[in-house]
Amino acid sequence: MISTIPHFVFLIALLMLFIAMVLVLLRLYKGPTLYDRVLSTNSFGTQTVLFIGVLGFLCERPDFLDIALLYALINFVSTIAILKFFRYRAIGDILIEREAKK
Amino acid sequence: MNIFLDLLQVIAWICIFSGGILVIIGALGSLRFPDFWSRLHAASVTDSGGVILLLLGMGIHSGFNLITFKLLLIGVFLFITGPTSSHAVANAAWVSGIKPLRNKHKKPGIDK
Amino acid sequence: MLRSIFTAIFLFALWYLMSGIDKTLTLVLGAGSSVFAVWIVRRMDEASNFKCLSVHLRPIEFGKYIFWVLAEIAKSNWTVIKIVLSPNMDIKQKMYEVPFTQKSDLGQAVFANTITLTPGTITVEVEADHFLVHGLSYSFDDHAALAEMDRRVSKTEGIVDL
Amino acid sequence: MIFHHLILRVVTKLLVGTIILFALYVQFHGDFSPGGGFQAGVIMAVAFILYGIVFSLESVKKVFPEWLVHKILALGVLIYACTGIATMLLGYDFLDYDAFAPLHPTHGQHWGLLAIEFGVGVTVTGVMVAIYYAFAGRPPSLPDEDW
Repeated sequence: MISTIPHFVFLIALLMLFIAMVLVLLRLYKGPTLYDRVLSTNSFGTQTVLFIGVLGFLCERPDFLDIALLYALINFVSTIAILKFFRYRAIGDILIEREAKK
Repeated sequence: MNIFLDLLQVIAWICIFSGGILVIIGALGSLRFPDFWSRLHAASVTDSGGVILLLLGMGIHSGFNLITFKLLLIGVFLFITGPTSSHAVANAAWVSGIKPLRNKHKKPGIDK
Repeated sequence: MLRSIFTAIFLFALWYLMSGIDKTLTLVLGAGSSVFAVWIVRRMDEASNFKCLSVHLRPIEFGKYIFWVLAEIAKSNWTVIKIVLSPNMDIKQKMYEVPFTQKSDLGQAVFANTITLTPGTITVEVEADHFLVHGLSYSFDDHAALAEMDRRVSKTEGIVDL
Repeated sequence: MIFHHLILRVVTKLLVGTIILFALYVQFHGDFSPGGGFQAGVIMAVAFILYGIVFSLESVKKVFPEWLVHKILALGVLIYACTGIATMLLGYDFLDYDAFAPLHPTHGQHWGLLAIEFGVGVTVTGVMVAIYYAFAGRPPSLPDEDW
């Protein structure tokens, strides 16, 4: 009896994380500015890390924690890369406008 | 001894449950808040409180072994990178000229 | 040199705790990997114009600081949660400047990241002698709380110099 | 100009060594836990890409020069092929790892897999860093200090 409770608790935690991910995706869809979208992508990544960890405990395969660590790493680097890329693009647009004026 | 271990398990379940609730509250806040700058704070609830409670719960549940160390490593990693990436988002938004709302009854939007 | 040796030992300990396998081959590979990582990091230090990160931290003070930060995080989480769940969200946003007294780059980064980690305040910009901080529910006490945090971070900076 | 991106630079300096170690950990534990050459190569490349994004492209090119990237890219395939040819020279089929330890086939499999995974990891690192250089090497419209 008592051994089925952890299963249940992890299942509930997965469900909660899933609801939170859906809410954040709604913000990603609605977000008026680019930075709202980057922010919600970032917190979606954090929730995915937690999701993978809980899933590993639910399946009794703690090896999943390596994948969670990898995902956290890629999430951080991709956020920085997206921000830098969009900074460049904005400047590129201004350059294109200048060339159009010529 | 056995009762003590059972008590630890119950604490672990409470931690995981409340961590899940904190993550939902963070996501709800990022959906409800009126403008970008306040949404940043809602996302940081997930980054700090939710991460601590969920990882603590999983760590207590697994007992003390190498898995606990890996969870600690994930926690430290998220604690270093989470604030850094939200600082990067805030800094990029500030440089590109998104200003906070002065009046809370104003419609949300971008002040250019 | 001492710094490289300490970094290599730290990385090897990390390797051992992550793998937990006692076979000779794995341990040799781990030692080789940590030496390789230290070599790459040294090359990176030499290649950039931002030189070596100087580490001035007192380990015991830093441990105490972490526990204090955890308590702060709990308190400020509660504040933000109340704002999220209240029907009319009582937001008083304000940008304000917070001076810092840390001398090393690492200390300043620790202070800035701690400000961001506690929900309710976010470091937006780093200037020459102050941070620009955005607060969610601003009150006049925030200045005192952040000055307290600044004092505690400065206390963790110390003599250990690698 | 250090203070504008102070936090990013300090955090990158702190993390890069750990990321490289994590890449090598995933590389050499391919047979105990999920992972292997492909993931390890990507993580290793991520360390260089993070350094290149936060600092400048010139400094990452000083650490990992462009000619070395192309050499390393071919070296991985060479390691892979040489493992296969070595098994053939020992009188077995192509990539039949039993050749390395005929008395202990399990050990032979272990050594062979380690060599193959190493080749794959080296090639993937080279390809990822080469793609990053090709994308980032376009003429910049803004000096690197201003973003």
